[in-house]
Amino acid sequence: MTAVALFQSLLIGAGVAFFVVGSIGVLRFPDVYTRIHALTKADNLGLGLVVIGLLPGAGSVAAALKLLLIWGLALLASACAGYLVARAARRRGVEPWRRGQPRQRPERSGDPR
Amino acid sequence: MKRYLLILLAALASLAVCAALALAVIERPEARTDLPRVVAHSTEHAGAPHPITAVLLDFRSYDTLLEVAVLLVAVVVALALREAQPDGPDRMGLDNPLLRAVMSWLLPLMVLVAAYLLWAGSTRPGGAFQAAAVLAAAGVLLRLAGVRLGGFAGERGARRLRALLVLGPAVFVAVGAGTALGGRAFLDYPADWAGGLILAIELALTLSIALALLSLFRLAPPQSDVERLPERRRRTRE
Amino acid sequence: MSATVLATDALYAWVGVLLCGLGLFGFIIHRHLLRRLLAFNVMGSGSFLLLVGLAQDGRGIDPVPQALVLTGIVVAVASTALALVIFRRWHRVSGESTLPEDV
Amino acid sequence: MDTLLETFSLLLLISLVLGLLRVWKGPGFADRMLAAQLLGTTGVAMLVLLADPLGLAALRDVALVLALLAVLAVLAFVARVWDPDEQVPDGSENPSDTRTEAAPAQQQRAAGTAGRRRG
Amino acid sequence: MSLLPALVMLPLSAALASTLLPLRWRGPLGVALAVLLAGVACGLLRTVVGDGPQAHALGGWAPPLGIALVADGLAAGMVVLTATVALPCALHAALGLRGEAVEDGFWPLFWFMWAALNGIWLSADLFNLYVGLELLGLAAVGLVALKGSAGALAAAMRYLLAALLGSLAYLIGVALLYAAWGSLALADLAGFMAEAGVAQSGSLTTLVALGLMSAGLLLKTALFPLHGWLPPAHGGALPPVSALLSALVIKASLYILMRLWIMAGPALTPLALGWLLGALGAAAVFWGGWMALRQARLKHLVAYSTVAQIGYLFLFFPLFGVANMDAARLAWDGTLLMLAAHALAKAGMFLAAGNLVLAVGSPHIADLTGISRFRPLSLMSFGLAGVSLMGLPPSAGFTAKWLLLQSALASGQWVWIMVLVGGGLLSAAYVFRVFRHAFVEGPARDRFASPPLALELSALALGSASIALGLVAQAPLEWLRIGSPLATGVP
Amino acid sequence: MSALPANAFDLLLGLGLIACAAGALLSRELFRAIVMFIVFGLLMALAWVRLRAPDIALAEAAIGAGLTGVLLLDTLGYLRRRFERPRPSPPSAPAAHTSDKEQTRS
Amino acid sequence: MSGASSLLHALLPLAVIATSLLAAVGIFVLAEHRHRLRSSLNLAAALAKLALVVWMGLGVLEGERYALRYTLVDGVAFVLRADALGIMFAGLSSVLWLFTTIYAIGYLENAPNRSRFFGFFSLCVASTVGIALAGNLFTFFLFYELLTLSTYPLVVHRGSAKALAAGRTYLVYTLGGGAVLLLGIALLHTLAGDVAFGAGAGLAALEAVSNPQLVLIFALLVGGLGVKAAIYPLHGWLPTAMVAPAPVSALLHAVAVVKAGAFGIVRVVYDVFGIELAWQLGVLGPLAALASFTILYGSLRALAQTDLKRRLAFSTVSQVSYIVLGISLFGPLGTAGGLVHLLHQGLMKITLFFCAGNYAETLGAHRVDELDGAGRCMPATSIAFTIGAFGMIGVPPLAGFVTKWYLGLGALEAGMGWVIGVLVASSLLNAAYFLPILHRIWFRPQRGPWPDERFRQCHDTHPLLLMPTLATAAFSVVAGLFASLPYSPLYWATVVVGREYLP
Repeated sequence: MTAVALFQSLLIGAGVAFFVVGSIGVLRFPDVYTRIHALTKADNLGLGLVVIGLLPGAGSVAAALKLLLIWGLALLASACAGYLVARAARRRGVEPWRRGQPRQRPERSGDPR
Repeated sequence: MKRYLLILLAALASLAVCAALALAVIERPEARTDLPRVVAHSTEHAGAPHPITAVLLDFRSYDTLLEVAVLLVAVVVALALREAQPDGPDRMGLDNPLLRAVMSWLLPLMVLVAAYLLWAGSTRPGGAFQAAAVLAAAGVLLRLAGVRLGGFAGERGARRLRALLVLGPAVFVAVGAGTALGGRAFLDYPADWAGGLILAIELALTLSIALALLSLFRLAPPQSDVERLPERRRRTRE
Repeated sequence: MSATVLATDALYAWVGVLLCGLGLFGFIIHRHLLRRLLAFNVMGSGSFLLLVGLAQDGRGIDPVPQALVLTGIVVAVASTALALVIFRRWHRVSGESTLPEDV
Repeated sequence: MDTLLETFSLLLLISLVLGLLRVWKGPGFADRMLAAQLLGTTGVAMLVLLADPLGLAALRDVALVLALLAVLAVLAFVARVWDPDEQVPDGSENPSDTRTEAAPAQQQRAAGTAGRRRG
Repeated sequence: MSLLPALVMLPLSAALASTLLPLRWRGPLGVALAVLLAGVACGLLRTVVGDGPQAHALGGWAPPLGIALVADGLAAGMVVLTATVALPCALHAALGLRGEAVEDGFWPLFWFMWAALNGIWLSADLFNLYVGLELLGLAAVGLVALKGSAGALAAAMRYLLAALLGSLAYLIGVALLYAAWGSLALADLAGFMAEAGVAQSGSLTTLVALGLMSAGLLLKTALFPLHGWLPPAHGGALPPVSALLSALVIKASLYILMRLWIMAGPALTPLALGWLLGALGAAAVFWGGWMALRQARLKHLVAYSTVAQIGYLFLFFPLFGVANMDAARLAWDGTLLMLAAHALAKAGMFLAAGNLVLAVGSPHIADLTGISRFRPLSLMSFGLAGVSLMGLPPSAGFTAKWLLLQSALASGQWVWIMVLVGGGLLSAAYVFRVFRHAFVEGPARDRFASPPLALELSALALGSASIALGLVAQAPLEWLRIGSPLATGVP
Repeated sequence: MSALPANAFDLLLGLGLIACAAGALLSRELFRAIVMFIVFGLLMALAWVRLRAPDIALAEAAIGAGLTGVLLLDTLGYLRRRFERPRPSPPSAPAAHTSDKEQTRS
Repeated sequence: MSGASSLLHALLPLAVIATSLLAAVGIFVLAEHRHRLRSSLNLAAALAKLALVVWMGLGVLEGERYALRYTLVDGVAFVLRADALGIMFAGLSSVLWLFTTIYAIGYLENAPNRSRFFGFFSLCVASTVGIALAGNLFTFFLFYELLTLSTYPLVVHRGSAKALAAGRTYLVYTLGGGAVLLLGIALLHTLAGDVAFGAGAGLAALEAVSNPQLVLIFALLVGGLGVKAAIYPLHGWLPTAMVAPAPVSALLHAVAVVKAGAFGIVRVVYDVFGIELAWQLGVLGPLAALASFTILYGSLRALAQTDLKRRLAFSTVSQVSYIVLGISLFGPLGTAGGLVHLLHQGLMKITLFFCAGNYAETLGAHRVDELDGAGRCMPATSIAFTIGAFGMIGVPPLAGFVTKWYLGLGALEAGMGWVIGVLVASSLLNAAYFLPILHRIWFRPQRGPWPDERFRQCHDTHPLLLMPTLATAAFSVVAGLFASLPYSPLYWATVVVGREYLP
């Protein structure tokens, strides 16, 4: 394995790790606001590292640009999503979690008829 | 009790279907034709080098035409129902400065990507439908962000919308009729023209499909067309 | 290819079989129209997987079923959208999300 | 290299399935939606990773489209299902689904203990 | 230039045009184009009768790569039947829906439906048939939903679910068949299957596929236990829509089923599947008749009558499958004549029922009191159609029933005789139930709305056609055999 | 190109597909069902990739994960907005209901 | 035979049917208030039909052949053919239709729904003539069912609850019968193909067919036809159908429906099976027994009726079975008796129904006991009634006597002497239910005012009602008196027998 390849695999590995960590975070964190954190970290960093790791093997400039574009879009999307959800949650009066509260509340069915 | 019976019935039915399918999958024989090879061989003579596009718009173009018709049927019904009984005034969507900023990036990109997919379609994966879906997504995004698609509002807008909706299949049929009148089989493109014709059809289809998908979204096209039919009496039957 | 190893295509064909069964199950047990539409879509996806998976198993890429599935997806989307349009209208005039049972 | 990438994508798939659990568990609407968003990005990463090993350059296009449309679902969710400016007719602020979350909040407010907020 | 693509493309273009055109032009355009299309249909029939079966490879690509349109006698006959039924319906709609809010959606959907029907009759490709089925189903659902009332929407939704499930089952079958044989062209498949014979491997896959496809098509045809969606949809729609749905749309899936059955021929012969379908048909005859007898609303009575009449058509399957050549020929003739008779009669009956309902201003049969004096023409059309449905001479329904009876006797399948005879009596019971109310000379209202004469005439034309066909059935039946397996000698 | 043998990735993806489908179909809560379905669309796109059908994957990504999800969510919101009323105050529900109807007719 | 002539020969039977068919269409199209035009159309059609039938009848006597054949579907043909028997029945229908039409025009003056009535009336006669001229079983069945359809609106014409109930009963019986008949015909068709009438005992050639199968077919056919012929126990519809207007009753009882049934049985026994084969199968004995039982049963029931039309209805049940009885007697004389009764009973019974209608219309008298002294008020009608009644009883030299005489001879010829007992008993019963009526009409004083008097002074009734009544009465006298002359009903019957059954 060449140095570049090693470098690539390290970067990609780190990115994947971020994703795994993000997933675990989403799973473990107690409320909406904290989960948004986990999500955005995974998105931005994880995908970013993966993309950077793949850049040397992209083959052409166009492909590399496309990869970067994907990352940019993902950044944009996750930022936007995080912002929108957090804002909505605030406006609806969803209170942030504080230490000592139960982490997950019992589930209620909210189906419309 | 009735519920459990229903579940039992459903389970039995789905098990039966699964079992039958499983048997069919296991027992299936070798196919007698090698269609992929035929396709690969014929793609050279088709209007598009990408085999799937060749199948969709050349070998089985008739299927594609009917498929667009299916989409159009759904749209016609949606428009008819919407006009006969308009949705009540509904909130337009989420108007938010950050969202606007994001959209000012996203929308041009979406149009660009759609164009790219359309262009790429003849040589590599992509094509009219995928491009149209991205375009439609752009429209939906606009609507969700509270932008009125003013071009399709009012009576003239509605007519414009319909004209664009019909454009794709109309071009398709027109090309077919042209080839037929030229003494060839229906939709049998002349060899020199095949690529161009396919591209033209795809272009028109993209517009129409995108608008069709957008029209199926509840708030689009804008529903100010309530006043569109002033001269028509609204009788309720039944 | 040895018979003991399941090919990718065959695997997805089997998944398609299961999805068909699952979708049918959901279609029967649910009365809520939105859920029935979900079930229909799941079933549809299953049949698409079956179509491509079976056709390609042991034979390599076959563009014909792939093109058919593309057509099928458009048709499924159109059907789903039409169903949603009618469903919303029905919900509006009746306030119900299910169909009356007495037929 | 290809094997490695495939392994990575398998890891991503595992992480995706983990995220699936959050979609299932909820409990709020927003939790599910966010988890789905994460899954979408994971999917993008997987597509990007798989493009080389499968020899399908078009997967980057798929990833591009996926990333491009990622915001759509969340926006639809926020604008339609979980509208922040929604006026619930009879004054109570939330439809029933979010009452699970709103109810303790209201209690807190009533007790005058609305404190600092995190995030 | 071949007529085959024109038969699909003309209505398709008409659909596109009527989406765009101003409202007031659509009706006249509809009638004019319907006349044109009827002419083209007759032209096709003439060609087929003169020169034998026609084929047209679309795009210049021969199957299995491309799709071919094929017109044998059966397909050409169905095309002509479609035009015959649709033309009066177009007339009825052009005058009856004028100024209604529903007219906006009606014409495009009408034309899409016609395109789909012609597409199905002429298609010789499994997947193309699927797309055609979907186009037909969605257009039909849309037509039902157009009225926009709660009842219409619920009926449309129910219909849509049935249609979707049905076509999905069909699609799965297509997937299996493609996997098993590697082609989608009906002719290829028929050839392969005949070559492979019954015993060869793969027949199980084929059987499962055909079973699923049949189940889906049965659902779409509304054969007895799967008929639940039909009465509300057909009973609740606008009169021309009901007429088209009952006369033609459900026949499309039946037609495909018959094509599959003929295609698979030897693979299915040893099975009792034919008997199963026949038994279901028999149950449909009695159940539909019984339910029709109990309906309070006129159009629902007619709709249940459709459920019953479909049953007769399924006697084709046990009767056609027998080794007895005579019986098979009689079953073929009888079923197709029955199909045509039902199409004409039921369309006429729905149009007449629509006129009666319009005149009375109430959907209930009990409110028909005294109508015989005021709208004799509509009642007469109803009666003429009823004669054909009851299978009384000299109607096409009778001739068809006679042929089926002969077939049942020739093949020694006595059970179906009771079905044919008993079903006829049951239909007489519900048809005359309408007349009983119409003939009451009670304290009836003196004021009835009067529909335009053309509405009554379009119903009368269809009703009379269902009678007249019985008298001139000989030549059409010969045409229908062109290119059929009967022509080659092996059923 | 001959068929590749299925590996752990395919197996897990298949399981994920089935789990998502089951989640979409068996979930008691409608919203969860819909989100599950959106994820199902995403996994379908991956499955098409594994079947070497990038065209379908593209379409599935745009439709399954994009537009269908939006359509379903929109419909869900429509249902909730129109008729979902807090349960403690039943009298208000019929009143709102009739006013809706009147709006329809006007 | 030249081409034009042969074409004419083919079209003539069709023309006979078309006269009333076209009249029906014309009447349906006419507006309700155009009664003058409608009446003219009706009469013109009736006269035209009569003329055509007479023309054809003379031709048939001279040995001309009139036949039309049109293939409906493979193996099934629509055949019209004029033979002596068919002409006989067609002639009866045409003559009586003329009179009934005149009568109906008078009877329904100012009544509602006349357009519908006369339309179906014409359709009804068209189908009757079709039955008469049918050249094979299939064609026969076609018109037979058409007759059912066209008579239903006539039966329910009044639109009252009673009429509708009667219509329902009528349908249940006749459609049921039709279904049985269809079954029999279909079965026969698979065995023997298209059985043409007059081909000379077509089934006798069928060696391979087992007897039980033939007996079954015979039972199905006769069972199906027996409904319309009102053979016990299938007669239930006939008395209830009496709620219909008098001309309809006259038509149903005298000409169209019951006669169609009886005529059908004649066709089945002679033309389909052939009398020899029927005799060999042993089906004639049971048929004779059934007919005899029906004769007695109908007479007994008639005795118990107080309503005049119901009494006449049961009398019809009894009388029609004379025809069946005559057919089932193995021999030319019995056959002649049966056939001639087809005509005689028609003439007599239509007279009686016209009279009953006159009484009801003029005096409002429906029940027997309301007729006291009617003879003084309506002498002409009453004379006609008397003639009809005596004819029914079989008083010589009236028409009914001729019938019974031939039947008696036929019974002796066939060696079935017990039939004579039946004839005598039935005649006594006839007398028992007709003579009291005559007694009331002529010898009882009027019991107070009539229930519903139409005309102020007693000078009988409306001429349009009276004229046909007297005409048919006169015909029945003439038929009896001059039975031995050429062209009399008996002459025709013997021609038929001589020509077609005793070669």
